[in-house]
Amino acid sequence: MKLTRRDLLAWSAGAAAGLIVTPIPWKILDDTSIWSQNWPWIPQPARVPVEIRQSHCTLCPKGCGLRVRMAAGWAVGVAGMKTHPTSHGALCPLGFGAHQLNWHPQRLREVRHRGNASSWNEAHAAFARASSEGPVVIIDGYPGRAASSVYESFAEKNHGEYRVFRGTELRSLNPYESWTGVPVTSLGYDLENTQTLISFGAPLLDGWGTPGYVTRLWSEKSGGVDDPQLRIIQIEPSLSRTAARARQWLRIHEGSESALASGLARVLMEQNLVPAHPPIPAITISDAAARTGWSEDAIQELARTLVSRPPALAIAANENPTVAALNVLLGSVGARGGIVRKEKISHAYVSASAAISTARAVLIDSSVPWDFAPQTDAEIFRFAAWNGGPTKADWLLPAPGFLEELTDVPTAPALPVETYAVAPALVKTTFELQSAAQFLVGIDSSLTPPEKTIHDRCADLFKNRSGTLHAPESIAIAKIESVQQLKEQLWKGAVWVGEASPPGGLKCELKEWPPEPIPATAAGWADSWQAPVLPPLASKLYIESNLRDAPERRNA
Amino acid sequence: MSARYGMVIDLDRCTGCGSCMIACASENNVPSLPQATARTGLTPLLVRKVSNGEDGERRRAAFIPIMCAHCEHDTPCVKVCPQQAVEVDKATGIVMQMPQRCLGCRYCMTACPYHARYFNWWDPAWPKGMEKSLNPGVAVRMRGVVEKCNLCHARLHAAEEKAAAAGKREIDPADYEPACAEACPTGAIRFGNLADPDDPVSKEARSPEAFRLLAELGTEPKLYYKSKEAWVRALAESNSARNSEVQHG
Amino acid sequence: MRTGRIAIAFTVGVLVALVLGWVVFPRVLYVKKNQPVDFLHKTHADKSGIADCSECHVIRDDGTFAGLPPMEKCAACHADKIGDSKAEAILVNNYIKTSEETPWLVYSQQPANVWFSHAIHVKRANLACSECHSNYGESDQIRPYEVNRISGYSRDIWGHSMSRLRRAPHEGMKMSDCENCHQKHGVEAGCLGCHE
Amino acid sequence: MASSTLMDARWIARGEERAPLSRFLLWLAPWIVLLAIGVYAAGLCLYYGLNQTNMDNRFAFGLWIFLDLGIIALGAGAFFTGFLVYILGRTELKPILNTAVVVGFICYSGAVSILMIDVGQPLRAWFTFWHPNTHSMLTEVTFCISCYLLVLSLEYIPLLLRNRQLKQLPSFFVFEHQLHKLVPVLAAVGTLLSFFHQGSLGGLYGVLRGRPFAFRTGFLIWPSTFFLFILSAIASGPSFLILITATVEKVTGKKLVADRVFRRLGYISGLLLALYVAAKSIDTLVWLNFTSRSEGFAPWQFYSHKPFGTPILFAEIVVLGLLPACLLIPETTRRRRWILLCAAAMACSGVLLNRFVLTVQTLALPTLPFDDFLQYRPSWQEIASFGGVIAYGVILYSLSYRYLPLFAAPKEGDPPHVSGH
Repeated sequence: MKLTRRDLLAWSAGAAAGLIVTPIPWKILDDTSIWSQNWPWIPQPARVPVEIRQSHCTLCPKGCGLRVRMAAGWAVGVAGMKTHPTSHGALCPLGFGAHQLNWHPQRLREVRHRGNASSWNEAHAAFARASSEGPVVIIDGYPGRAASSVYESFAEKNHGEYRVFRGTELRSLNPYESWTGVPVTSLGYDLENTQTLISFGAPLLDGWGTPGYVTRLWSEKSGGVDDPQLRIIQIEPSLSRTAARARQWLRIHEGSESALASGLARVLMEQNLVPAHPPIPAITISDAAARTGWSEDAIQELARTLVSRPPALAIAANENPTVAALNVLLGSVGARGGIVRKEKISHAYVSASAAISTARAVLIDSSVPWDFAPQTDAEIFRFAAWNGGPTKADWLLPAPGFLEELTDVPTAPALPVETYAVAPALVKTTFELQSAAQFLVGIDSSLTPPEKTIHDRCADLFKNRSGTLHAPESIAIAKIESVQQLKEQLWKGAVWVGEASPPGGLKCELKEWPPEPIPATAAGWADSWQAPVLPPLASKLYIESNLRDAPERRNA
Repeated sequence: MSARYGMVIDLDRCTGCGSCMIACASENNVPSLPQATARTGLTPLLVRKVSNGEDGERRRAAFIPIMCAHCEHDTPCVKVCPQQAVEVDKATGIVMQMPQRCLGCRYCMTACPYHARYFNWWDPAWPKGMEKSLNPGVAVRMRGVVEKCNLCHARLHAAEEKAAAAGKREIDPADYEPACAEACPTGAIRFGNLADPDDPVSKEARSPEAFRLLAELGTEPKLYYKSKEAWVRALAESNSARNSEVQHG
Repeated sequence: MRTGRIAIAFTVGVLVALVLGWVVFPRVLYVKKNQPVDFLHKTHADKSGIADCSECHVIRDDGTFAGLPPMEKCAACHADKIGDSKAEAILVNNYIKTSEETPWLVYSQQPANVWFSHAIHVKRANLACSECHSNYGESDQIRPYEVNRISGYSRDIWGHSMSRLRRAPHEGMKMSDCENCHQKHGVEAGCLGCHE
Repeated sequence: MASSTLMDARWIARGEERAPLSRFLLWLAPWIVLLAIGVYAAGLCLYYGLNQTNMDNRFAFGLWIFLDLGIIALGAGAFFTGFLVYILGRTELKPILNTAVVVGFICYSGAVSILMIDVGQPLRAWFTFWHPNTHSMLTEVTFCISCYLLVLSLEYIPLLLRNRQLKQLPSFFVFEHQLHKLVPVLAAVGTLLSFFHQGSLGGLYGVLRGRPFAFRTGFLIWPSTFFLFILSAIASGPSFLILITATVEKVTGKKLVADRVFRRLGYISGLLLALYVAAKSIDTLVWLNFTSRSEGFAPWQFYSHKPFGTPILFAEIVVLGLLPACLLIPETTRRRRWILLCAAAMACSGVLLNRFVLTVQTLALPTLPFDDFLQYRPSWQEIASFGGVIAYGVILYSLSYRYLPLFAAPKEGDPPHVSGH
């Protein structure tokens, strides 16, 4: 029997008819659609329970309180700690993506020496040799930590130097340090009591200081309030975020902030709006008007506004002695709502400048901004968690990233009160990391390791019996029963807050009206951000939307 | 007891910092792809910068967070979806987008007057290892589907589960707050149950200060705004984009 | 004659398709995998006096479901071998001594986009485990895990019956099965209720 | 070569004269290239996803939706001719019927294939049938277009089976004959389905409450665009058939259809166009004065963005609507072939412009007070897929023309010219 074409056709028709009543077409239709809902190249989150841990952000010295969602030993989400006494549940926008930073493609995962892979042993040997051959300069971007004390002792023992890189908030306090002798780390702005706040370009509502501290005050006392108890007057050449939301935005010519401050001082003195009579600035009101692009009337009106609702406080974007002198004139130094001294006086740190004359080696802590490039012939040991691009450093040493090491969190810059908190190592690490402090302790085992220092500091806090623990309910430190209990609380995210010091105790007189500084501006968090890279999600702000301009330095 | 979740956003308190946008993306496992642009990126919550159109020192700016308004009546996206991938949840009033049902026809995107819906033009991807940082409560969407604000429904799930375990039928309102409201450093974004007359947010939504964008379309959005600044309110309530100077850059 | 021949060819075609679809296809579509350890629920229920599923499959205080018990739970009794079965040796040597989690294959594994709350179904609705999981707890034989080659789902989601017409009462965990049960109990969940 | 020519000749209908195979292949070659590029582009879109297009979150629909709406409107000639011939008994239009079926099949299958690329997850497209949302215009469109494509296939198959070689298979012949008897039923079903999906395509935009430029009120659940789309589609369909047939006549150099068939089609097209223009004008006035204002939008603002000014509205209604209608209705103008063809082309362009305005302008216009007017430029992949569909149409039509009796004179003598309306 020969099969014909006709048989084949009939067979095919039968097979097709039969196929319809089998699961084949229907199951394939169903399964392929299910496959498209779960196709395998898309990562799906692990099915693990989520646990909430409280801690502190250590990416920059502002120490905002964190509420971290943890799953399987990894951070899977970050939010602000609502009960935090200074950051009040706020974070900078980048903080919300910080848990992804540890996997940033630019993460430093191995020791690198002049562009080549190296090892910790070689780095140790190189640093030990260098420190035996000559002085070592250690630069810290986050003073006051237990790690900082390691650097200080190392520098002291090895005839080296310990220097601190100051952020813009600290730099704005520099003039008072030189006039009063109180170190900037012991000075703060008492914004809680300020009524009139005149900002010379400081991005007050855009990440300045501890973001939550300022924004909470502003939103409670000013934002959308008819009769604000805190009036922000923003002096700035362009309509910044702060200018947009300030009570008043006063446009000014680029770089004429100091001229305006001097002009205001002149009006205050000439019209006897303030009692003090320090040296009179050389600039006349008409000069100031010409420089700023304002009318003389406008300057006079602003001067009257400044004294109409005391206390008034002027804040500069950067180091600006004329703005500081204006505060002296307004009587805001050492007064409520002005510049205050914290209870505990720390000692002054040498400010780090780029020029380093004589050193055999420079060690830069991971808290120093990536862009800080010392001009020196010395061998540079650069600790960093992320590689921020081309660098002059000889050694790149992978430091712990976000929440990867135990560290303490001392008072944030420019806060009016002392605080102390601890950020334990919350997340797992997958490769070999060393912080600069561990590195130094590894070289000189007689140094006190940071863990020991943190324990000692807790013991001191317990002994002193002063201040309050916020954990999250407030507990007076006197009610804490043991160092162990205190430590437990701190490890769970509690914050110790010192007693507010009484106003006064800060005397400041001007011998001469300060000269105008070279203009320097500050951007918002982009400038105070200490990490060399941004979390990938930051692209939502400057690429996937038009909300912000892209920062100049960006590593995709 | 059926809830009607909604928000009131105080524009006078919004500094345009963008914390809400990142918190939202992080909570909902929204990827940041290097290929994405302002027109193709995924921003279920988008803060837009607007100005009064003036120049020089008379220029003023404000920030308007835009997200799904969870329209209550004649919801434009719900009625156009050919395969029931969008629905108004009866119990919560949340307009729920189901990426697993969605076939990616994008009809709902053309229907939405707020442009609050986003298409996954690419498959999501994260740098190596970063998938460990994904939020366990939220399934990652594949390419070719539409997504939008689901009011952080994973948090609602967690709250419901917690209530069930404790033997309660109703969730504790303290357990359910979307990531944007939680993240807002100035408390500008406030979340609450509009069906509860005692809820402070519900009261605020009913106050004369509150207004909605494109309210005249009649879709009853549950996203309210408020502002004391006359120009902001005038701009937000005008239905016409007459002012070609308007900048959201 | 000619029509007869056509009819025969047609019928053969139908038969071939039927055999292919109902006999060959299911075998090709699903891959069988064995569980890492021959675990028997019945043995544990009978011999060690574990009376309730929730002794091992815990609903945590926050309402989340722990699913399969972690290794420590097994190690609590099986720190050393109990008896000398082959399964016991595998458990103790390969997992407990290396303190590695046993890579169990979960028959009722739902995909990432499904949100199923045990707390709501067990604590609020008072459903017995067996309502969905059948009588696993009494099984005296471990069955292989079958996975769909295309969709990657466990066969339990579709159910063993290919036609889904003659299914055991608790067979199948597709969305339509959830919907049927919800309808039966008059509980409305909406999309939001079960998807993430 | 010789043997292939012979093979080819065996498939061509007896008594028909066709160009040599080599010339035919030469004609096809560029279209095949275009189709290949189109298929490649479509493959890219399917494999890599819609990131291959230049559409974005606000311009979520683009060139392809315009293509779909456009060719489906032009393809309306298929159902409408069937309707005229079988339901209304206008048998004088029979000579054009086969062409109408082929053109319809091409338009609809082209639209469906583009739709399959245009969705982000084609593997899940069948969910529309399994979990339909009956309130969605798109559901109606999907159901009707799928069903109508099936109807068109059933109408196309008898034509296919009338091929000289296939006709020799006896069972096919019987099948063809049986199927042929079904044709009037199919025409009726096709009419019903087409009526709904043409309307639903119009409703697609008309229901968009959130897009005040497109939103229309209407009758029951149907916005006015529902009816306008039906009317404009059946007005342009016959004109498109005129254009296609005239083009084929030009290309082949043969007289295929009697002039009076052309004129009849032109007359029908003109009448319907006039009706459409009237309805469209009323609709526009209602929209300008009531619908748009009730949503709080001053309607003229929609025309304040260049290049979408009021000239477009004028062109749509007057230049490409009223004018061709005026040319098509009077016998005197219609008699001149060039006027007839120009008017038909204008009528088709007018309807295409209407589809363009509704799809593209609607999306380009701002809705929020701080939105921008948007522009979008299709990517090469979109354009190539578009071109691929055109090429597919040309190729399928060419093949059908060569091997199928598209214009075979019907044996049952032509009825006399029917006069008067």
